[in-house]
Amino acid sequence: ADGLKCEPGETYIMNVMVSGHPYWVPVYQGFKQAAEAFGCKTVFSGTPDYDITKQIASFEQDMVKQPAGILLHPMQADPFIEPINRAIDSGTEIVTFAADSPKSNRTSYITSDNLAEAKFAAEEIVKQVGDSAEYAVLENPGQSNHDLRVTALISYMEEHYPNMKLVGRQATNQDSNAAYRATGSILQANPNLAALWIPEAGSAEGAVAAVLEAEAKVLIMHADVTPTTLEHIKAGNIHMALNPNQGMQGFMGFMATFLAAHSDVFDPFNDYKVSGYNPVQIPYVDNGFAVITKDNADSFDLNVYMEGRDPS
Amino acid sequence: MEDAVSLTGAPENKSPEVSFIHRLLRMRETGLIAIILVLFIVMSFASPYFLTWVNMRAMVMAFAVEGIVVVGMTILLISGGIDLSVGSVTALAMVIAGWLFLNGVDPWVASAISIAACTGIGAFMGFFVTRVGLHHFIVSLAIMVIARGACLLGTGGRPLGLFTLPPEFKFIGQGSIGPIPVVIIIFLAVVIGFDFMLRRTTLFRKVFYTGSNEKAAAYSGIRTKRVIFFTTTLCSALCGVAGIIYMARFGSAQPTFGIGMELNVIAAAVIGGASLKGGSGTIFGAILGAVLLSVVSSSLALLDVSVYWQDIIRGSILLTAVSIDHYLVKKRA
Amino acid sequence: MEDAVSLTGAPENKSPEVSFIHRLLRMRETGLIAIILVLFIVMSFASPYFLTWVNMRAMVMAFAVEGIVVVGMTILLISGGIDLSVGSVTALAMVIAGWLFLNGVDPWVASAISIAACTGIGAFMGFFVTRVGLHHFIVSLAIMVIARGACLLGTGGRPLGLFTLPPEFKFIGQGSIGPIPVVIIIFLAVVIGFDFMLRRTTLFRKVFYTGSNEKAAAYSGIRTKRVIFFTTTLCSALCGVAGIIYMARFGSAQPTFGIGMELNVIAAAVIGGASLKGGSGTIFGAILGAVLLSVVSSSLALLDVSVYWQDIIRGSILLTAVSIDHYLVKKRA
Amino acid sequence: MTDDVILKISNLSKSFGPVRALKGVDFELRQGEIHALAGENGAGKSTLMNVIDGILQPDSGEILFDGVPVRIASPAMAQKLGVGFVHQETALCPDVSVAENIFMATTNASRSLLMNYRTLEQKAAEVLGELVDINPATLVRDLSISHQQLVEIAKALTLDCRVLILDEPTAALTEKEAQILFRIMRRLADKGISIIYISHRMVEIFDNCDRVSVFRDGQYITTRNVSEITPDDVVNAMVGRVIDELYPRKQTEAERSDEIILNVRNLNERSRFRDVSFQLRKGEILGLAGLIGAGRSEIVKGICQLEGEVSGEVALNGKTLSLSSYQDSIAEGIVYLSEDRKGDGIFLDMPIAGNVSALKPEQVANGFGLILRQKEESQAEALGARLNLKYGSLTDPVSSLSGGNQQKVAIAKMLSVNPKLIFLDEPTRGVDVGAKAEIHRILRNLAASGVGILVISSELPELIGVCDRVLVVREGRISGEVTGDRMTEENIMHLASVGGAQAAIQ
Ligand SMILES: Nc1ncnc2c1ncn2[C@@H]1O[C@H](COP(=O)(O)OP(=O)(O)OP(=O)(O)O)[C@@H](O)[C@H]1O
Ligand SMILES: Nc1ncnc2c1ncn2[C@@H]1O[C@H](COP(=O)(O)OP(=O)(O)OP(=O)(O)O)[C@@H](O)[C@H]1O
Ligand SMILES: [Mg+2]
Ligand SMILES: [Mg+2]
Repeated sequence: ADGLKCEPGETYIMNVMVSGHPYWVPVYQGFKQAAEAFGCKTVFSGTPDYDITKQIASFEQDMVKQPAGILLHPMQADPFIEPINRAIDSGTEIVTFAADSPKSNRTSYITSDNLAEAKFAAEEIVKQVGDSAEYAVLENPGQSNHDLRVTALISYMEEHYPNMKLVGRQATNQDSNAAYRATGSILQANPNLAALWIPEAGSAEGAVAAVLEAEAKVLIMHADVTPTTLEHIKAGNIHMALNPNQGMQGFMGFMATFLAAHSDVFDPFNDYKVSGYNPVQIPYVDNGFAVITKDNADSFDLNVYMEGRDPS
Repeated sequence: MEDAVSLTGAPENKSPEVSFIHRLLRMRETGLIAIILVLFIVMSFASPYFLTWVNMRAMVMAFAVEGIVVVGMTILLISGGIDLSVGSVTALAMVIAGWLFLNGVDPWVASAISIAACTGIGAFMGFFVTRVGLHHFIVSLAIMVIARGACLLGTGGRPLGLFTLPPEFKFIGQGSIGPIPVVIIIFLAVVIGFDFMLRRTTLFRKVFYTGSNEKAAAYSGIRTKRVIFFTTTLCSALCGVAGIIYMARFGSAQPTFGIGMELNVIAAAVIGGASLKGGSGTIFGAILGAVLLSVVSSSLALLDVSVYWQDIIRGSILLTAVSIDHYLVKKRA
Repeated sequence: MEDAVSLTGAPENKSPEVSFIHRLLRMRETGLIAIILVLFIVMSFASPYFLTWVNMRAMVMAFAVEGIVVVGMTILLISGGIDLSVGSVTALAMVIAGWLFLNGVDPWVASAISIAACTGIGAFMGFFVTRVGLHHFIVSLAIMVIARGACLLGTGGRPLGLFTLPPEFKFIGQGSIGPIPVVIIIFLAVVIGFDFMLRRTTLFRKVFYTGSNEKAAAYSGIRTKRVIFFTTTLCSALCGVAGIIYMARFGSAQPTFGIGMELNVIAAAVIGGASLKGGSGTIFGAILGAVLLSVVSSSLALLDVSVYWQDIIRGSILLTAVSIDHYLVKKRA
Repeated sequence: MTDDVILKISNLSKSFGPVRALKGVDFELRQGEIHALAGENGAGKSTLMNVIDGILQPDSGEILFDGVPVRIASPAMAQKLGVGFVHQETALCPDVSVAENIFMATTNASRSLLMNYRTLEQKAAEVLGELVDINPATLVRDLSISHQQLVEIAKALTLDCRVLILDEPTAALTEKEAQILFRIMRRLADKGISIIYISHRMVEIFDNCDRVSVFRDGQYITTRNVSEITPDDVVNAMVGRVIDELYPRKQTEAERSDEIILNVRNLNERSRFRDVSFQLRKGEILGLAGLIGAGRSEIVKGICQLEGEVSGEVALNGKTLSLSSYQDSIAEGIVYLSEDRKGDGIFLDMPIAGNVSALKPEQVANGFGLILRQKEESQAEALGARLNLKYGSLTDPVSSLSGGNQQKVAIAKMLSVNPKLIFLDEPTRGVDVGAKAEIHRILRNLAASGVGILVISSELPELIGVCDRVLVVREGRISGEVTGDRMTEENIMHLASVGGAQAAIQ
């Protein structure tokens, strides 16, 4: 090969579940930007459904096309072990992002540090409402990154601020209407509620509507962002959002995949030749997160960002 | 196995001796009302916040908009149909109106266009059901997928922020007239209006006839296909209305809104006595069904029951309540 | 409006002149087969990868396990029932078996217990339907919620990693005999076995009688409640089997598995000619319905169609295919 | 009656796939006449009526209304032309009240926006009043099949029609209601309304109609004035031969046995019947007579545990039975043929062969419980041939058969097992004369071979013709018994309506 450059037709695929979700859009932009820099082709693939068998099928169909590498968001860790290993055996390098399959042979994992997010959120809440107040969380049981954001925040509070009282914990599963309902009830039961932590933006939209309606003074913090929550941040209804650096996730995702596919440029001091694994192993990359407040909200308008860019 | 026979959809026996109380007891809905009352009493002991005005208001707000869809679904069920696309179509209503608004159309005009579009979707389904002869289930399933796709396409998968909606428009979703939220007023108007029409107007009686025995209705000269076309269209149109109100409430249009709504809505109607085979059901009962589901959810949240137990308890209460209701209905028969 | 009458569940006219071809043409499923064939031909031109062995394998693997649930659902539909809980119960099967395994139970024993538990859930639903007299829809909706709650409770919402499952157990989910994956072999065995039984055995004939006219069946001396109890239980038991295979295939138990599966499964059966009113349907047809859905999804993914268009195209193809099939069935009748 | 032709049909054909139901038929209806249609089961009578009512579209041919060619696209259009139709199979909405059912067409056509239930029920009560005493507010699903038939008739009577079609309206009615109906028909005819009357009962045709048209195998045969011909002529035209013997020979004195097959003692059901005791002897055919709603069906269903909570003693062949379900009853060899063929007698969507085998699919299966298609079909074929069943293919759904042929399928189902005791509730409902005679002969042979036969029928001539002994039921009690010479319509009617136990004629 001619240094770090793609052969004509060399293709990299990004495979996700619920592929219509806006979260992937900036990630894929980062992926594409990196790919263009190296003259590589990219494809966005996956399944529109929340269905692991369908995602595996789409992943296997990606494999049929013999791409150089796949940046994969595995819906579940273990079910992907065997497909990932099979892909690598057939010459397609795999890197995971935002969710991992640690027991597989994927070469890298790019993600936000959910623990760091949770810790940051906890500190911010305490800074705003003091260290002896009531707070509540909405959650989405079953989705690992959302779970982690919630459980980590709760245990951080327990450990460092024992006077912070968790008074409500409702599953709203990214459904704004469910969140509207649940928040309404939490507010009824806890007139002294001071803060609300929400691990994703869909529920935040419903929660803020309920808080506004009840005219309660509750500090709302959430992860991710949507145009609506952005507006609420600008208007001061939502205090702050923590948004994973999606562009970096995609960009680094591509880099890791590309490097794995072009590992021939790298001859490290270790046993990779005899053991037969890819020499470009990057166990973990933190893509970081951005803190969105009233002041910087304007930079996070996805619609503005996407203007003039091709989504696919 | 047989579905409960709804008596209230039909005129009551009005012989003079039959007192009001007696009639109340004979009503299909009495059992449900009793069950809901029991839940209320239990809850008012369990939580001091339950019986507050604010909580009641919040509880009604939580199901009011969906309640409008329940009305449409009940009427459709009575005519013998079913609609799985309600969630997607409601979301699409938000997306269409939101998109138009962001592209400079006046929000009221945008809403009207959006409701018209949903009505069109209903008509499209009605066409496939009545002219092509497919089953409601499969047609509305396809439309459910297509409408969701259209939501994605119209938004690029990203929720549309509609923060700039004028306040007089947001008023329909967020405002109050006196102490009563506008949403609840709209909801009550829809419910009372359609309940009345369904019981009393010749037009809606045909819906019962068609659902009860399509052939018999056709033999009596009723254009049953038109009736089914009408109920199918009406249900989608009401989804459109609900979508607009949601948009005004949340100030956004979410392409993923309403996933799974269809089961909730159908469940409410069925709990309230509607038969999936058509021919019976009442708006009043269906709304009671929605109230029951909502009270249970709210109560669990209010009592801060562990998330991991909530579903189990919710399902069990549902099963118990429906069994008791069924027992009461059967006993009275 | 009327559902197509399935003729293949019953014996064909076998006067000697009626050739094999003629019989094939008269079969309910011929239209579907033709539609699927057309899709295959179009796809093999559209994508060089389509007709590869790996792609075919991936496509079959994508619906094989769900296909086992489709079998149970079809039989239940024929008897006049419906089951919304299939997705949750399948997930629960994974969770129970996984939890037991992690607590030291032999995986085969754990699987047996788990399947037994699912069968028990089916029996529980059967009880509410046949003894209490509730409708399948509402009972299975409640169980859907309860079983999902039980999944969350049993796992704390996190998938159970079962990497340590012994290889001979994983074999049923991941192994192959020759070039054919074990999953596909199991799937074919279930499909062929039940298809044969449904067409030929007196036991399953009673399922048709019951679904076709429950009262007439009772008047023919069939214990219809037992039949319905049986089909309800069987469907859940097959969910249990599917759950175990999924567990072996994925090496994990996922509490959120199978959300929305019910619609897919029912759609497959209905596309394949099963009537939601009971009394008609075939396993073969239902599996063809599943194949159709799966081929469409796979094709869109393979062609790199924009996700924003995928749903729209998928829904449209579904609607078109069902309309064509309906037209063909009607024309032959 | 005038000679003005109001409806004229010429050269009309209609096929269902390979089945040619109507082959170029002609038909003429004059104003104010009562015009009977006769023909074997499957001759095409109902099909022709469905064409006139716009339910079916003809393949070819012409319909002239008042001399003007019309295309009747729907029942709604037929209604506008003034056609009223009482269907062979009741078509009512089970979930709504009797009153609403009766005025469904009126409601549909009405310009008023709101329902007026009070007037609706009052008017319904008026219409019903003449026919039967039913509360107009009851839901139709709670009515017995014969009451439903009356509602169906009442429904047609409210129409402001010029042509009234009655397709076997009396099949489920007893003499009393039938007579009322005939009176009403005559009154309408006198007002100038034309009536098409379909029946397999020659007596009715000859007593009440002006002209009769005969159809055979989808072909029009002839139209004659009733006064000019005899029932035998009609039957001859229908079947193509004379049926010499309408009823089989009865049991002779010598054949009479004292052996008791069924012994029922003090049977009670909370609300439906009381103190029912009777015996069925070997070799005899026992009849149950009574007015609509007298409780005949209830008693029989009670015995075989199909309905109600019954107390009392039932003994079969000397052995006291303790039945707790209909399955037990079948296991003992007791079967019941339902009066409601569409509701609980047949599986409309299932193939003919599958219907016939439904009572005991094991019979057509091998040792492993596998149904043998060949065996199943030959069973249906054999029984079908015996009952003169007309069908295209044994794999066709029963819904494609004519009403009478559906009834034959229901009977074939009963005969397919070899029961010890058969209860037949209106067994020949809608069955043509030829097949009826055949069914009677089969019943007689079964009785002679030791099978217990109990027949419920609303057609008194049939009971009298077939049974050796008739029990009369009135208001849930057995009010008497008639045998031999005493078995006359008058005696039975007397016991059924006014006579008490003391009036028993023994
Ligand atoms: N829907 C249908 N599909 C197929 N064949 C049909 C259908 N309806 C009627 N037929 C056939 O048409 C022929 C005429 O039937 P029709 O019902 O008119 O007879 P009918 O004279 O009314 O007999 P009956 O005295 O038994 O009521 C029969 O051979 C019947 O099998
Ligand atoms: N499901 C039911 N619920 C309540 N009462 C019923 C029910 N079915 C029948 N009855 C009543 O039981 C009585 C006996 O009815 P049954 O059908 O046995 O009469 P029958 O003598 O067979 O007359 P026919 O069958 O001609 O109407 C009637 O008064 C009838 O209204
Ligand atoms: Mg007929
Ligand atoms: Mg009777």
